Amino acid sequence: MIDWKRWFIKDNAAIPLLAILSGLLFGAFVMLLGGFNPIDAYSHLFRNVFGSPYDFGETIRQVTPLIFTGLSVAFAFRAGLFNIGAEGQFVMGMTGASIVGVLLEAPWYIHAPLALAGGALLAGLWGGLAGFLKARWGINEVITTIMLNWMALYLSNYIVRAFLLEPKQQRTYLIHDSAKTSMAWLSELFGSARVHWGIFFALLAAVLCYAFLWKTGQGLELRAVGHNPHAAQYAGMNVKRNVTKAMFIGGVFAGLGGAFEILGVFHYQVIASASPGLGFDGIAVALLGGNHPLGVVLAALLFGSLSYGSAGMSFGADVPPEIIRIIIGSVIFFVASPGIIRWAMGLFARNRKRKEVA
Amino acid sequence: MQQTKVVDMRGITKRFPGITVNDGIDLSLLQGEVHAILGENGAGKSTLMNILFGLYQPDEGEIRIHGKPALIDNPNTAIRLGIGMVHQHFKLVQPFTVAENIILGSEPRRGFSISYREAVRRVEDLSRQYGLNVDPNARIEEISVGMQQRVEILKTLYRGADILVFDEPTAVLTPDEIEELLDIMRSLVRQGKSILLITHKLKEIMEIADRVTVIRRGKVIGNVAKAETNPSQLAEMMVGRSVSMAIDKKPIEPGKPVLQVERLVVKGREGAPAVNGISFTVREGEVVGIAGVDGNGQSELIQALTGLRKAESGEVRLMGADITNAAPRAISETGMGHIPEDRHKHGLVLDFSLRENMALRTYDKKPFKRYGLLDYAAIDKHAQELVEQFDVRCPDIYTQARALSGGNQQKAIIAREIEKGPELLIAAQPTRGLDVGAIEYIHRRIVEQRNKGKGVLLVSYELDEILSLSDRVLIIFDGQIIGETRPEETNDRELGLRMAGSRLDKDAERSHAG
Amino acid sequence: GQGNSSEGAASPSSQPPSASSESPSSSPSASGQGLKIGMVTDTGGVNDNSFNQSSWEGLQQLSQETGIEVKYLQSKADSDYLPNLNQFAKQNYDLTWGIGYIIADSMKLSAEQNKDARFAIIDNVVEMPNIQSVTFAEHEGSFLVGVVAGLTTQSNKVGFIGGLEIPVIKRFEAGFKAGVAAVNPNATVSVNYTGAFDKPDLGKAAAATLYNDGVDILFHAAGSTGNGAFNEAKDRVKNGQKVWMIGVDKDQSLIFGNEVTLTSMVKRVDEAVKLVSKSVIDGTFQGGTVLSLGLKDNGVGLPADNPNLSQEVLDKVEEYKAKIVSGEIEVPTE
Amino acid sequence: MSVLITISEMFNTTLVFSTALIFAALGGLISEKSGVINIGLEGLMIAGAFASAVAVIFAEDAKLGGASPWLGLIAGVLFGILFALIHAVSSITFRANQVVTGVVVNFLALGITVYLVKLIFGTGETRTLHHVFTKIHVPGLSEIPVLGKALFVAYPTTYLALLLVGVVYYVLYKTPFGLRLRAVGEHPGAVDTIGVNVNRLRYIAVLLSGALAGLGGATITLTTTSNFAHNSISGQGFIALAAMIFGKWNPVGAMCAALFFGIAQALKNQIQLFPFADQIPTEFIFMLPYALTILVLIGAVGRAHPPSALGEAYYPGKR
Ligand SMILES: Nc1ncnc2c1ncn2[C@@H]1O[C@H](COP(=O)(O)OP(=O)(O)OP(=O)(O)O)[C@@H](O)[C@H]1O
Ligand SMILES: Nc1ncnc2c1ncn2[C@@H]1O[C@H](COP(=O)(O)OP(=O)(O)OP(=O)(O)O)[C@@H](O)[C@H]1O
Ligand SMILES: [Mg+2]
Ligand SMILES: [Mg+2]
Repeated sequence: MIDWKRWFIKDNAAIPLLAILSGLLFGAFVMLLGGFNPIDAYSHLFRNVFGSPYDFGETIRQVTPLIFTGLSVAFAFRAGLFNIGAEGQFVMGMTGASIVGVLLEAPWYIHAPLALAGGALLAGLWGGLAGFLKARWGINEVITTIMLNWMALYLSNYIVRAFLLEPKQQRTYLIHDSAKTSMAWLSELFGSARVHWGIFFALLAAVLCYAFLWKTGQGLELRAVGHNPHAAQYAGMNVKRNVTKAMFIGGVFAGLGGAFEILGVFHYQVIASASPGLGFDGIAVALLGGNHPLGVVLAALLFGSLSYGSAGMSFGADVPPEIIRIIIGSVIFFVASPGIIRWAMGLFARNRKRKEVA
Repeated sequence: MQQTKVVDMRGITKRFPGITVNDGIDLSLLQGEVHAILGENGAGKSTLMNILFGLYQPDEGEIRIHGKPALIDNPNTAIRLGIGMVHQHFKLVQPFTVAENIILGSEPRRGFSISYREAVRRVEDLSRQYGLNVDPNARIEEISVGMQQRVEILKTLYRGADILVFDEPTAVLTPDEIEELLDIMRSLVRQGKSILLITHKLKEIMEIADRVTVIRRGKVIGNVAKAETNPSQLAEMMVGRSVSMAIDKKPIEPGKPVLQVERLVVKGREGAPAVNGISFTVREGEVVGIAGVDGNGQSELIQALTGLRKAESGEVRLMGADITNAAPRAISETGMGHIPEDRHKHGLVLDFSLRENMALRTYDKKPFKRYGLLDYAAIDKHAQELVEQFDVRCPDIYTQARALSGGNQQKAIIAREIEKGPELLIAAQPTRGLDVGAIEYIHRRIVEQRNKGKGVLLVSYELDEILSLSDRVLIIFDGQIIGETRPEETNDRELGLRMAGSRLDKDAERSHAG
Repeated sequence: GQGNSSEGAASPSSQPPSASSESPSSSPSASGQGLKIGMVTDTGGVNDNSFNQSSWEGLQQLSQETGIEVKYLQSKADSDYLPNLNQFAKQNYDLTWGIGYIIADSMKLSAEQNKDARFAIIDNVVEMPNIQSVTFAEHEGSFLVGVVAGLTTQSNKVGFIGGLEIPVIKRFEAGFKAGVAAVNPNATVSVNYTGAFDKPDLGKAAAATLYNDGVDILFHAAGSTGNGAFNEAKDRVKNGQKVWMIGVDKDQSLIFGNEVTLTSMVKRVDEAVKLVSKSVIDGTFQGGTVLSLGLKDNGVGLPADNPNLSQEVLDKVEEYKAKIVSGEIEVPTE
Repeated sequence: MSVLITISEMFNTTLVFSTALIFAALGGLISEKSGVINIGLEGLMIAGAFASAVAVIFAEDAKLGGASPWLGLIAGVLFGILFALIHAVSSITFRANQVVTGVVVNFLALGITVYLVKLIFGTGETRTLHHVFTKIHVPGLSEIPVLGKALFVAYPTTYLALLLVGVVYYVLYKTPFGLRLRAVGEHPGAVDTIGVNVNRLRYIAVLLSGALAGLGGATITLTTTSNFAHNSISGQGFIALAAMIFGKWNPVGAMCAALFFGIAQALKNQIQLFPFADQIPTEFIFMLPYALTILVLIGAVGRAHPPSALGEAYYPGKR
């Protein structure tokens, strides 16, 4: 027989599951305080994610950019850099894809990859700029990425407005069909949900990210720089180049996320008064996923499902969607503080023992 | 003479997950004595002292202070009981001044504010009373390691400690500083303090201790009075076998030059030249030792040679190739190995596994990299071989470097640097903080390199080490080589004088500045 | 000395806490019974003090009057529009509103995927047989508040604060400028864009800059960024400086008080929503058409109550209104 | 002369804009000086903004009149502390990663406050407050030409913020508490081994940080938005974080950095008034404050040194 109690207390693999459970319980508690029925709410949430092929497809659509931005943040983290700038890089990725998608005409097998590359490149440069500023002048990347987020928003708005705007609209022309990365057959399968090639690329990106970091020499360099730049320099690694490179690649990940949003989901870009927020969510995803590519994918799944499902919860059970932020926040809280769960489990175990004795 | 036990630890047992670090240890400290504790790296000495100081709680056992049972559950209690500890790794706040570090926690006040004037006055008083001679207004990051240690001592005295614990105080000191420290200890004992001293250096024990307790693998092996023992007996008790410090150094005729340094100038941290026109040569089959007091340009010299710091002018040639201001990797590939002074900062990525650390310099070379990917099979094989060959004690090669003891960390670095077959090996403080067993081993490895016809450049503050390993000794002072000698033509006293003759001026300068 | 007259009106706490709302109190006319109308907000949400809020208020009123069931879904991101619209369409709602120009493309897709469903959109035109589009001639209303500003300014300097420089906001600006110029050629209009619709701190800083520059009347089209501008105006008024704000979308004097709110450029989104929604009840829904509401339909204009405007000014406003309605004056849009 | 007046008025706008940033940056500073990263400033500000709005509404309903904004300020402080407690418990007691728990604070603060607003008021945002702070003209001083307009016409909170810069400076650099706090951020082991409780100091620092950031949030409610909505705080917390780093972890530096952001914003508005502004796309003008910041950082000499132990949980006995 499996010793469940030991498994729960000892095994670290159980901690994330318990954390999710605790987060959901806390969410239920908050709902009860507000006079809502948590069971009703959660069943609506669940149904909104898995209830129909369409919803499931849209959940995937929601998850996709989160994987990209999560990877972006996690990758930089591995090199010892805190990339708050995935948001801006994501926006630049959108813009790059829009530029290529709208202005260029080419057969699809050239156009779509080129548009993706355009987004990835622009975003990579945007991220790399923060890396360069750090490498060259030692400017803290937290400041520069915060600043670059705003600049990305405005620069994109300018590009959209000045070069790509459809008259009388507040968005670009639609991108050419040849640049789209939507997948008709898959979309069909999911009741016209906007699933697109992005999800496969996101999973591929996670695999590549893993392989790069742990299976290549450059990845070893990056991690060494992240853990101990002095030792890395001593061992002959170029710390400055690695810092720039890490931010560039981080930017590429975020940028791909942004590019796929344009090429796969919207097919146009709007003049936006605020950036979409997926980059900031990427920070939470990365942290929730322990800055590991596999963790990022799982965290993005959780995060994306919860936030997509929240609409069903509002619709069906009238629970304000803010509850989802509370749930996600508390899940991260519990994941980050396994001590709390162990402590609670300890209390639980002790109580049990006492009862057994009595 | 009737002496009372000021500290009496009985049956102290401390377990960490998986190991028993202290196993029923008995230890007593008499009023007014210096009691040395000796043991291999990882024997459990620091742990025992941390228990006495309230940082850890023992699982079993009892502590009596001045005869009264004491429950020491945090450092505060220890301090109240009059225990002061100078830790193995200093507990000093680098950007703070000496006075600030000393008064921290019990600050003299005026109203809501700290009275710095009062603080400085008290520090000066104490410093004078014990002959410590520190400048209260200097910043920790600007003063020498020896001075920092005095600050640690002052911290305990300021809190009124009469039981002082020194955990490996001399590992980081220069010979002069060690002498001064021993003087300070004597003065402390004269003024009624009792001292527990952890050290790996048998010479110091013979010089100052009254009694010695030897610990091996968490157990007390023996307790002897200094008068009734000798260094080789102590070493044998500690390691469990006889240790020979004699080195097998066949005379070799030095060959072609390996390293040539010409009029090298390197700037130091403050921008003034720390290395000021140094020239020397290291040949095949010789160990060149650089002797000097800490802070005379040794670190900057090595950093410039290894590509970690920019040379302002001059030239460095390795195997005839100009490597002045070349990148560390290029230098390494030209044929240089480097055992760095600070193993935690430069030598290892502590969060990496041992196998990755073993490949830290060569991961992008042939057997480890295939089709652009790391070949972990090859990396593992390599690491495994090194671990066996160099006797690095670790659970396995997947263990984090952080989890190794200092001695084994050092062995791992040496293994990595020697294995790549460098024409020149630069060894900076290669045995700092290690036990005699480990030192013996590392010394053998270094001499082995020389015997194989390679060049070795050795930098050490440990004169014994310099004298026993080197074929030639260069004396460095104020960024310049001020003399050269041979071990057989000198002794540590003379060498010490030649390096330190100028040290007096330096100190005078400092006190003027202060 | 804060006006408490606005207090009751400003706190719409009569709304239920949740998303959906039926009318429990008044006994509705049976005509709307059994019909369901949904509404998808843009990311501003239902409490944006702007068109989302107006629309929802319109729907709620309609629900009380007719007994239809109404519900809204708030969009957290642009990507939510489509699933939210589909949510209503798939639940067989009789009409689904999309509030805001930005929803247009999503609505088009949803309308293609759900050919039987009916949709209506505010502020944009989507040419689909099952979508009714509703637009407003903001420039015409802005012209009128421009007239007010031009006649009221003491310093001959008035200001305009915009959110983003996008066509719809440009319409506000152009209309306002034309209105000012029509009645007061000596007056200058200083324009300041803040770059955001949701940053009151930027609005406040922009207003401060303009007021410092000598502007005494400010018209804003910047969403809740404008709240900061109102705040600055209020503060100055309390400190004895004579400055005004002109509100947007709704009668903002109800929120910020008559001390600072000279008048507002009201956009009757609520009326439009009611109008189109009623057409569903009556069975006269006209998909594929554009309902474009200007001055002549009272779709835009000044609020009914204007305690701060003299009869003279009001007369002038009426005069220009007539000219615009008759086509004698054509208000520029950019 | 008119240029001078413009500058003095610009500076005044700057002061107002920067006040909340100064509060929050000081908050972040105290926390980070003790070695605890505080990326949750944004969330703490949200908590403060929320609490102050709710408190003022209750106070207004209780007819407390002019006292209301002050009560709001206090409520902001308390709520800031409450949310900082989340950060403290998880990152200090349970030694969770400080960046992660900061993100948690940001998540929970926005979620919980908007949720509460919906529960309490039935809508997504509070009504508009009537009793908020108004600028005070310091008698006499505000009459001084140029300077008076720049410095002596401002909200009480602005003066409070400037005062607190001094207070924080004094406490950090002149008092025993400050010495210990800074020591904890540099070397917790050093503090522990002299018998001072590391975790208690860090708790105090993080809670103070919550109080100050809460003040910052309350300031925004009580001087800028006059209500609380989900977007009342939109990025100021992150800008404050940047200001703290920009100011090299020094209270005066943080204040200067906050003022710099304010000036850059004011400049952005001022530029639009010049005739040549028509030639510049507005987006580039919007970018100005952020681009300027980066440029200044490039020009600024000397690296900032964060507290050495920043981000490290403290394990007693660890070396
Ligand atoms: N916190 C801990 N958790 C687990 N094991 C520990 C811990 N601290 C010490 N140890 C173990 O205790 C043993 C003794 O460590 P300690 O630091 O006391 O050695 P030491 O005698 O001081 O060695 P050295 O001479 O190198 O300073 C080590 O082997 C180590 O593995
Ligand atoms: N807090 C701790 N947690 C885990 N292991 C520890 C801890 N403290 C010490 N150890 C382990 O104790 C062992 C010996 O410790 P220690 O660092 O004292 O060796 P050392 O040779 O003295 O090193 P150093 O030269 O750095 O003083 C190592 O395995 C070390 O990792
Ligand atoms: Mg030790
Ligand atoms: Mg040691």
